Amino acid sequence: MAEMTYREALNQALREEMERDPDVFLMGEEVAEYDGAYKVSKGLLDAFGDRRVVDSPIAELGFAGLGVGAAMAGLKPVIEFMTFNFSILALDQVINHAAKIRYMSGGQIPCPIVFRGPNGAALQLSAQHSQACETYYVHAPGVKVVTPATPADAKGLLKAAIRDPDPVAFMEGELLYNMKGDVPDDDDFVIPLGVADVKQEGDDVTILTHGKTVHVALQAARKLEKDGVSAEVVDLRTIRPLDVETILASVRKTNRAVYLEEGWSFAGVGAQIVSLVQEEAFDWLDAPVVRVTQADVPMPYAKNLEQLAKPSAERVVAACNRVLYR
Amino acid sequence: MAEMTYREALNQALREEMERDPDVFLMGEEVAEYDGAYKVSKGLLDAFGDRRVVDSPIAELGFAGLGVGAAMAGLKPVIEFMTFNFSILALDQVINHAAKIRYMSGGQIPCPIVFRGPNGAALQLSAQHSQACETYYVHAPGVKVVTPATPADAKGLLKAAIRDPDPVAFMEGELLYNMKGDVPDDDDFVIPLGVADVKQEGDDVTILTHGKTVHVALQAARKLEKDGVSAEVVDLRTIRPLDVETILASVRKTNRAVYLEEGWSFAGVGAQIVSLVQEEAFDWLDAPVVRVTQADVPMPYAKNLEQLAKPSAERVVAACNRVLYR
Amino acid sequence: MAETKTVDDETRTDGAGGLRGVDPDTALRLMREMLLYRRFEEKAEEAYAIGKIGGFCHLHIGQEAAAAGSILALDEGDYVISAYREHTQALAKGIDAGAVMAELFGRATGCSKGKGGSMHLFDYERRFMGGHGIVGAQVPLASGMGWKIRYRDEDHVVVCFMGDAAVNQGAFHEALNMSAVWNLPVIYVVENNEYGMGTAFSRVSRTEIHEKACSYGIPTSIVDGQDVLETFVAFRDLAAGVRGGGGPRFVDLRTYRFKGHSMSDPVSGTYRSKEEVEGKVKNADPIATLRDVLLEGGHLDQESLEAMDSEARTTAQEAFDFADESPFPDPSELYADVYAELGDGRMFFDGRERPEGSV
Amino acid sequence: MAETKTVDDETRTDGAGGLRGVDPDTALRLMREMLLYRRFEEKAEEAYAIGKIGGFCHLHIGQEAAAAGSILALDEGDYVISAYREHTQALAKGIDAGAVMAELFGRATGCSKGKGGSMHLFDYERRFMGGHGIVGAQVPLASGMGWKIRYRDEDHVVVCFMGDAAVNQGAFHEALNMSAVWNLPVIYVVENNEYGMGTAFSRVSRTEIHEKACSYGIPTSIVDGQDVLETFVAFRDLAAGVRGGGGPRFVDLRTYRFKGHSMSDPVSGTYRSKEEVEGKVKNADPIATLRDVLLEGGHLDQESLEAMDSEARTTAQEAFDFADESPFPDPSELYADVYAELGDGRMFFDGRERPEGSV
Ligand SMILES: Cc1ncc(C[n+]2csc(CCOP(=O)(O)OP(=O)(O)O)c2C)c(N)n1
Ligand SMILES: Cc1ncc(C[n+]2csc(CCOP(=O)(O)OP(=O)(O)O)c2C)c(N)n1
Ligand SMILES: [Mg+2]
Ligand SMILES: [Mg+2]
Repeated sequence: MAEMTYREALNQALREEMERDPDVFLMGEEVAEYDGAYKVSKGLLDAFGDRRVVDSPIAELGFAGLGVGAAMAGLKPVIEFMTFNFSILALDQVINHAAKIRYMSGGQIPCPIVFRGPNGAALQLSAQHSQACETYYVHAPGVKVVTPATPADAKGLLKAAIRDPDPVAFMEGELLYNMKGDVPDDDDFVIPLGVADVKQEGDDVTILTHGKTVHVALQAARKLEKDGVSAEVVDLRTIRPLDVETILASVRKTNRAVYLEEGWSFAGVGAQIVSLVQEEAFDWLDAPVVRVTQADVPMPYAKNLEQLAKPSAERVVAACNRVLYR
Repeated sequence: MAEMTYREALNQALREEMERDPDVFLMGEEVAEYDGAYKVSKGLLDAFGDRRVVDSPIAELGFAGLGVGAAMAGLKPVIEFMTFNFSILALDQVINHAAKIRYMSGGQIPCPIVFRGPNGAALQLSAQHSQACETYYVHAPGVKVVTPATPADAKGLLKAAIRDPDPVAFMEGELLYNMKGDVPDDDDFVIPLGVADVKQEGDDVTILTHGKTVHVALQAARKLEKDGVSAEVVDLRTIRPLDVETILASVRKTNRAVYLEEGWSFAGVGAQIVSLVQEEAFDWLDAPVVRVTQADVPMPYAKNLEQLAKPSAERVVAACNRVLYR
Repeated sequence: MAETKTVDDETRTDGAGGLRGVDPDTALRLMREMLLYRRFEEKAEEAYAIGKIGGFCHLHIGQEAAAAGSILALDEGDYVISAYREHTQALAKGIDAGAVMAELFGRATGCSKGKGGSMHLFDYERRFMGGHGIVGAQVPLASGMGWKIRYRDEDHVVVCFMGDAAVNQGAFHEALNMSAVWNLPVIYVVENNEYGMGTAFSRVSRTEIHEKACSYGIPTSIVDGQDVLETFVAFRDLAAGVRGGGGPRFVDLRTYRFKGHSMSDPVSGTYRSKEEVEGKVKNADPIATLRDVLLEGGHLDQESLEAMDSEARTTAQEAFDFADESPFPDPSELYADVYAELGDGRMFFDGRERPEGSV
Repeated sequence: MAETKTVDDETRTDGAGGLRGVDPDTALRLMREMLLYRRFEEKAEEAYAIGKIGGFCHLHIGQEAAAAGSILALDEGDYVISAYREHTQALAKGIDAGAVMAELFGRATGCSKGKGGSMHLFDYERRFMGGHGIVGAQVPLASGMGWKIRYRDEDHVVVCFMGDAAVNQGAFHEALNMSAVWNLPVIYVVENNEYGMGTAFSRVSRTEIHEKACSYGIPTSIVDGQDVLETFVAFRDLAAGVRGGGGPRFVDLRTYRFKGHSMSDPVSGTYRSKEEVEGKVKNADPIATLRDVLLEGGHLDQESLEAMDSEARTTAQEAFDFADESPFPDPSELYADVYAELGDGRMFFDGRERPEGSV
């Protein structure tokens, strides 16, 4: 175990996997000479040279597609989006190509590629720079979607994503990069995709969430505890594949659930999980499953409005109280 | 009333609105000299000239963006995507620009634009040409999303969409273009956005759906009737805005519901509606709400596999039986 | 900025009617190939008419020299990637005619197991990388394959075909810029058949195809794509230059589509006149052109020509029969190959039981 | 293909040191404007440091001539649209400094009501059309505004600013092609400050900015964007040509950013040397350059210069004070202006009560 930041954990994962497999390379805007816009790739250019750590032009559709083509030909690209907001420009290459090549080719052509970068809002970046993009990546089958919430998860899941034979969208949290935590220093510390993590056990209500809002959920759980409510926090960790068993087991235990996510509610990840839970655990539910999400508006710039727009621990507490009929 | 095809109804709506408002123009691939890839714009070039009916290069991002810019400057563009599959290339201009301009500008700059074209699968067009794209359009707030199922709805809703002050994604069904039906011939036959339509009344179970699958639902309802089950078919018609009242009223009456849609299930429209229904009508539900959707795979080309992948009346019947515990 | 040359001036050294330095065996092989493509496509047209083929089906009739002349000039290890009008390119790269036809029929024996169809032919082993349906989207993919070659210091090239309409897509520009910057071994080929569906190129561009790589400094050639010998020589030279580390190339390969855009588009009468099409068929049929050269040069006589053609017809018929007798994919294929493996987590979400026997 | 000209040769007719045909009043106005921009940006920098401004903030210091020289050459009815480095362009188009600063502060009195912020300044009345954050995405929007002008047979032009990095985006190419095809009245201006964030343009392109419109046949100019008089004359002429129906224009406007990319990027030391930046600040400051011309030409004396500058400082300070004293948006603004009106159907889906008083 070593204490490090989420950023360092990602950096280590990249470094170790690049050492392990010469076919892994990193490409994106500012990843090389600038060490990454958020410094996730710090030192990698020095360590691996400019064939494997590559500054791209600002051409998301193009370099995402280049990555897909390289993966089809046998390499293992890691494509960094400076943020996932810009990846909307590249979506065709992700959902129409990366996600479908294996299937359309009758299984002949795998596409082992990782698209990674920060996702969701940071602070006051306003409407075009504050989007949680999970929905755009999870809707179409063929891509796996991973959203690590802690330094250890960041490392273990990124290593798994890079080793994975399928395309993976790996969504980080800009506001998590400085977060510290214990990370196993084993070179083969890999967290398999598709395994949720119960971040806190509890009996009265389940807070389901993924990514950055895991910490909001934990905060809410602490507040609830003071009120004598024992909340279980289940971190999905990966959205595709989905650990349905862990989710259902928790809801069948507590009989009440809240889905918390950073993004919008309409056809969000929460909508999917709520539908699934009510379908597969209907008889266990003592209350509807309630969602806490970003307000259904583009992200405003003004500090006070932004705060109102984002999900908060208070709103999670209120939602839990609602499903507990308290 | 006049009997006409869905295609003709759309054509009439375009024609009438272009006559009514000189700021309305139609742009897209093959819309002018070729009369539209699916002949929806037949005769419009002759009627309105090449300033108002415009063949574009194959550059979805570019001409969608051009439309948004023209709308910002005061025109009322109707942008045809040859199919919505290709619109993924243009998504940035839709969700980051059309949908956000009004908000980001503090309400100064409206964006009255319609993006329209066929959505979803036709027959054996395989993975890249068979996608139902609602989710990509409904997730972000700011765009309205409309999915007409009949000739009358096609006309009345397209007229409403063109007159609407906000951006509208208007999703047609390629397989519906030849469908005939009665259409009011009143020039001002406008169906307001946000009003669902109970396409068939029933008491035992509600089939919620939108777009092309309305007809699958009606087929299922007929089959169920033979079994003595009275199914209500609620056609959302518009997904944003959403007629929550009509949906909930039906579910509160039947106490059981199935969501049927053409697209994928994960974070689909159905996921949203199911979440909403269970949240707002929990105490009325006698069974979980079940979804019938496309199989969670890219659309295969082979005829037999394609049939397996698509939702069918049989599967809707089975789902209804399931929620009826029969 | 890169200059543009027409290959004409350089390769037509042995006078009209000669083989332009192409050896007779190769010329005959080009003939044989083009005949196969023509008969294959005619057979596909027939099959479509009787409902054996569904969906879209974009024939290459008239453009056979563009496929034969370019791809036969390549090595086995070279990559080819294309759009949706790619049947003959797949044949040129060595995919069995039966496997291609079976794919058009949507059968399990197809080169994509029946799951891709006409627009999505693949053969990884033969480095035929598809078959893509989004106009322009294969262009960045090609750059990626070029990237892999450069990354591994291999000696291959990538040939990326696209239609003229693709140059108006952003993906084309982003991809060419990157290939220029990184000196990738890719030959970008526009099959310039003058129309994108019903739109004449001159209606959607102020400049010509061969000007479209100018802002990347990529050397550009104009090649007569109805002349298979010129095309062959041009691509042999281009590939050699690229293999030598010369970086990407751009080709305005001038050709013409003898059939409608797809099966529902009439051959003429909407966006191009009957006279225009008939003129092209009469004067610019790549097969007739080569035939005349071969006959006049004494490399082929009428009898062997007929034998060749009948061989092509037989192969096409056999491909049809093979496809027709092949089984549809097993229902278990529906869920196969979405992901490599199912892993621990749940991979599918439609709440439906997967068909019996599926992975 | 269009030819490229440098404006230099044509406009520097009255010799170095002269006003190049710009009348003294205009020259003084340009000076006044640039001083305001500089002082405004310095004030913004200060405000950012003390947390009054949040998020990203991209200063235009060093590039003032690019904004003043171009926009002041336009008519009121002309449209301007830009990327996220647009504070001074907004000022140039006539938005009140207080409204711009208040927007940076996220206050209700901001020109976008505090909801846009630094990257999304808008003023519909003054035809300042934003303020856009996705690199290259404003370029098709500009074409659309040009489309509207042509559609209505108006006599306006659109000036579309972008950074050098934007030319590698597909959106740029798609948009320029359409403008060329339809002869739209748009001047596309690359503020070529040599870097896109930390990436020197020469690392992501084999050719230069002024070559980037070559495949559209759009006439291209190279303009010294540190010389406000040259810029002014160039844009006056370009706008006249476009207004006359001459179709789109492309400008490689050469400039340099004196500050870091945004507030978190150091001025020098990572991707550009201290010497490089200092050399530019010393030799290519657009304000100092014009000052020297004005002083030498006797159009201005030291005293009036100082008065001008102190006026600029006062305006900047007043803008700061205005912003600082302005209220934050009312909570009801959260749900306002997502849609024009709420209509009958339900517009919001987060299951949360809308704040009191919201529409
Ligand atoms: C992005 C995208 N937009 C539109 C289409 C529909 N479409 C298919 S082919 C085609 C015309 C393409 O013409 P061209 O590139 O010249 O190729 P050709 O058919 O002549 O071989 C169009 C518009 C598509 N497949 N992809
Ligand atoms: C599509 C997209 N990709 C990436 C970014 C992140 N980003 C913001 S500014 C910038 C550099 C742009 O440089 P340039 O166009 O030269 O403009 P300058 O900042 O020099 O004015 C980048 C990469 C973005 N905003 N949009
Ligand atoms: Mg063509
Ligand atoms: Mg720059």
